[in-house]
Amino acid sequence: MSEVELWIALILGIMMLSSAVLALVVKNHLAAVAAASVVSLGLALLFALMRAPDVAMTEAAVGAGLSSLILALALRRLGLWQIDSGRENSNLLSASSKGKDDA
Amino acid sequence: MTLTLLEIVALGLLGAAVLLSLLRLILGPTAPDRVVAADTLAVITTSGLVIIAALLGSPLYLDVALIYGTLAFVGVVAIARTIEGNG
Amino acid sequence: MTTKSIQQPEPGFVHGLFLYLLVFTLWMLLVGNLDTAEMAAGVVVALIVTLASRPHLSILAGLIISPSALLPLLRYLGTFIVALVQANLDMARRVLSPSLPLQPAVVEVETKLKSSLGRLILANSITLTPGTLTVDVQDQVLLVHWVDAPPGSDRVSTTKAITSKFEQHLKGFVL
Amino acid sequence: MRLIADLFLVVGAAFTLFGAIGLIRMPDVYNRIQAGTKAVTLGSLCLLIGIALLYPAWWSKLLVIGVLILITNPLGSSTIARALLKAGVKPWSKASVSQPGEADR
Repeated sequence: MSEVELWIALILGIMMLSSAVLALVVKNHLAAVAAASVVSLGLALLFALMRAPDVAMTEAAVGAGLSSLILALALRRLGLWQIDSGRENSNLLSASSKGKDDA
Repeated sequence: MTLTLLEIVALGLLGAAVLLSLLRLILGPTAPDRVVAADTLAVITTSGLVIIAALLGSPLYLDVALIYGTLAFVGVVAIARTIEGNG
Repeated sequence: MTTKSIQQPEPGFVHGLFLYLLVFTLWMLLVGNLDTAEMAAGVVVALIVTLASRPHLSILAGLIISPSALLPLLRYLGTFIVALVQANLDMARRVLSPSLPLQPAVVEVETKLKSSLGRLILANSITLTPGTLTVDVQDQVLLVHWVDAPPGSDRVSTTKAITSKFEQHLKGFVL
Repeated sequence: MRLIADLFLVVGAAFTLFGAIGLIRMPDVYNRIQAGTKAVTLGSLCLLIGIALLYPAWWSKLLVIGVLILITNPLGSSTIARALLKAGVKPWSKASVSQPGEADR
């Protein structure tokens, strides 16, 4: 691995680790699905960087496409999704959520 | 291939863009913010795969980028349909 | 995109031929060389794909396929690329200025395009041009989120400001 | 030739970075979608042009990828924005009065 590839791998590692932890700790299921898709996105890039195009292609197809598709549609079917998880709104958005109540 | 200075600058800018989008994914106050950040990251990654193909000098990786671009779009539409509810 | 059809035009044979040529071109671009065997496979595959997508052919029905449609298409592409670069410079200026000059609002915009394909292309170009984002399409009315909406604008003025420059070229090659 | 390709690469990466900065700085979801979509689309196209100048033999596949990004990226953003509006997320406005009454129909 050359030096440039090491730097790219470092950024990908940061990306995958932080979004994996985020997918664990976040309360909202929809946000967890988005974070999980980012993990498999970084994994596909990492496989490509390690000179395995076939594995990268499979990871891109299954991890990024199908798993987020299936998870999102399952959340829709089960009715577990919600837009915002209450209190973590910043003050910019609290005005808009107040507007939602009277609508 | 050996990189010129401008190419290293471009890679650095792209890395900074990835890290900033990641910051929005982590901080994003609501779930839609995180979904938008993931969508943006997916498009950046599609062009990142093309850049990796150029770094490694092999056109095999372009197919990965193509498949990734298509399926990321499908995933985003699925998440949008979920947000939309039973409409 | 929701398009509750109002007298949608019917696709003809020429649209099927167009789709066939489109799929064949895509195949050749993906293969990347001009082998005889690959070309023969492409002929068969494009035929199968065209026949399989026959129920969805009506999306292409708005397309005007004639030599006179070529000039508006090129003009539209030129307008589009200029608007795309303008949009990015505008967005970069907005993002980098310390005091975020924003005045967002959702406005309504009217279109005269009848076919769903035309409205799809129009909505896509609106999304990529300075400060606007298509939010919804309801028959002849597009809901547009505008970053810098001038106060007190009504439907006529917003239509003039946002869609007219694209629509005048789009009318040449799509219904 | 290499210099022109490198300039395209730098410009594309810079536009992508502007999009990411916009994603951080904008006040609400709709504005973030706008900044992200526009800047990242043009940035990716510039990067693809730069790569196509570096490796001219790859033009056909790069063209397909470029057209794919150009079509799917605004469509995906519009779809998310439409879903949000239907789900009742109101746009932020400076006067903090939500003037558009056509949101829920």
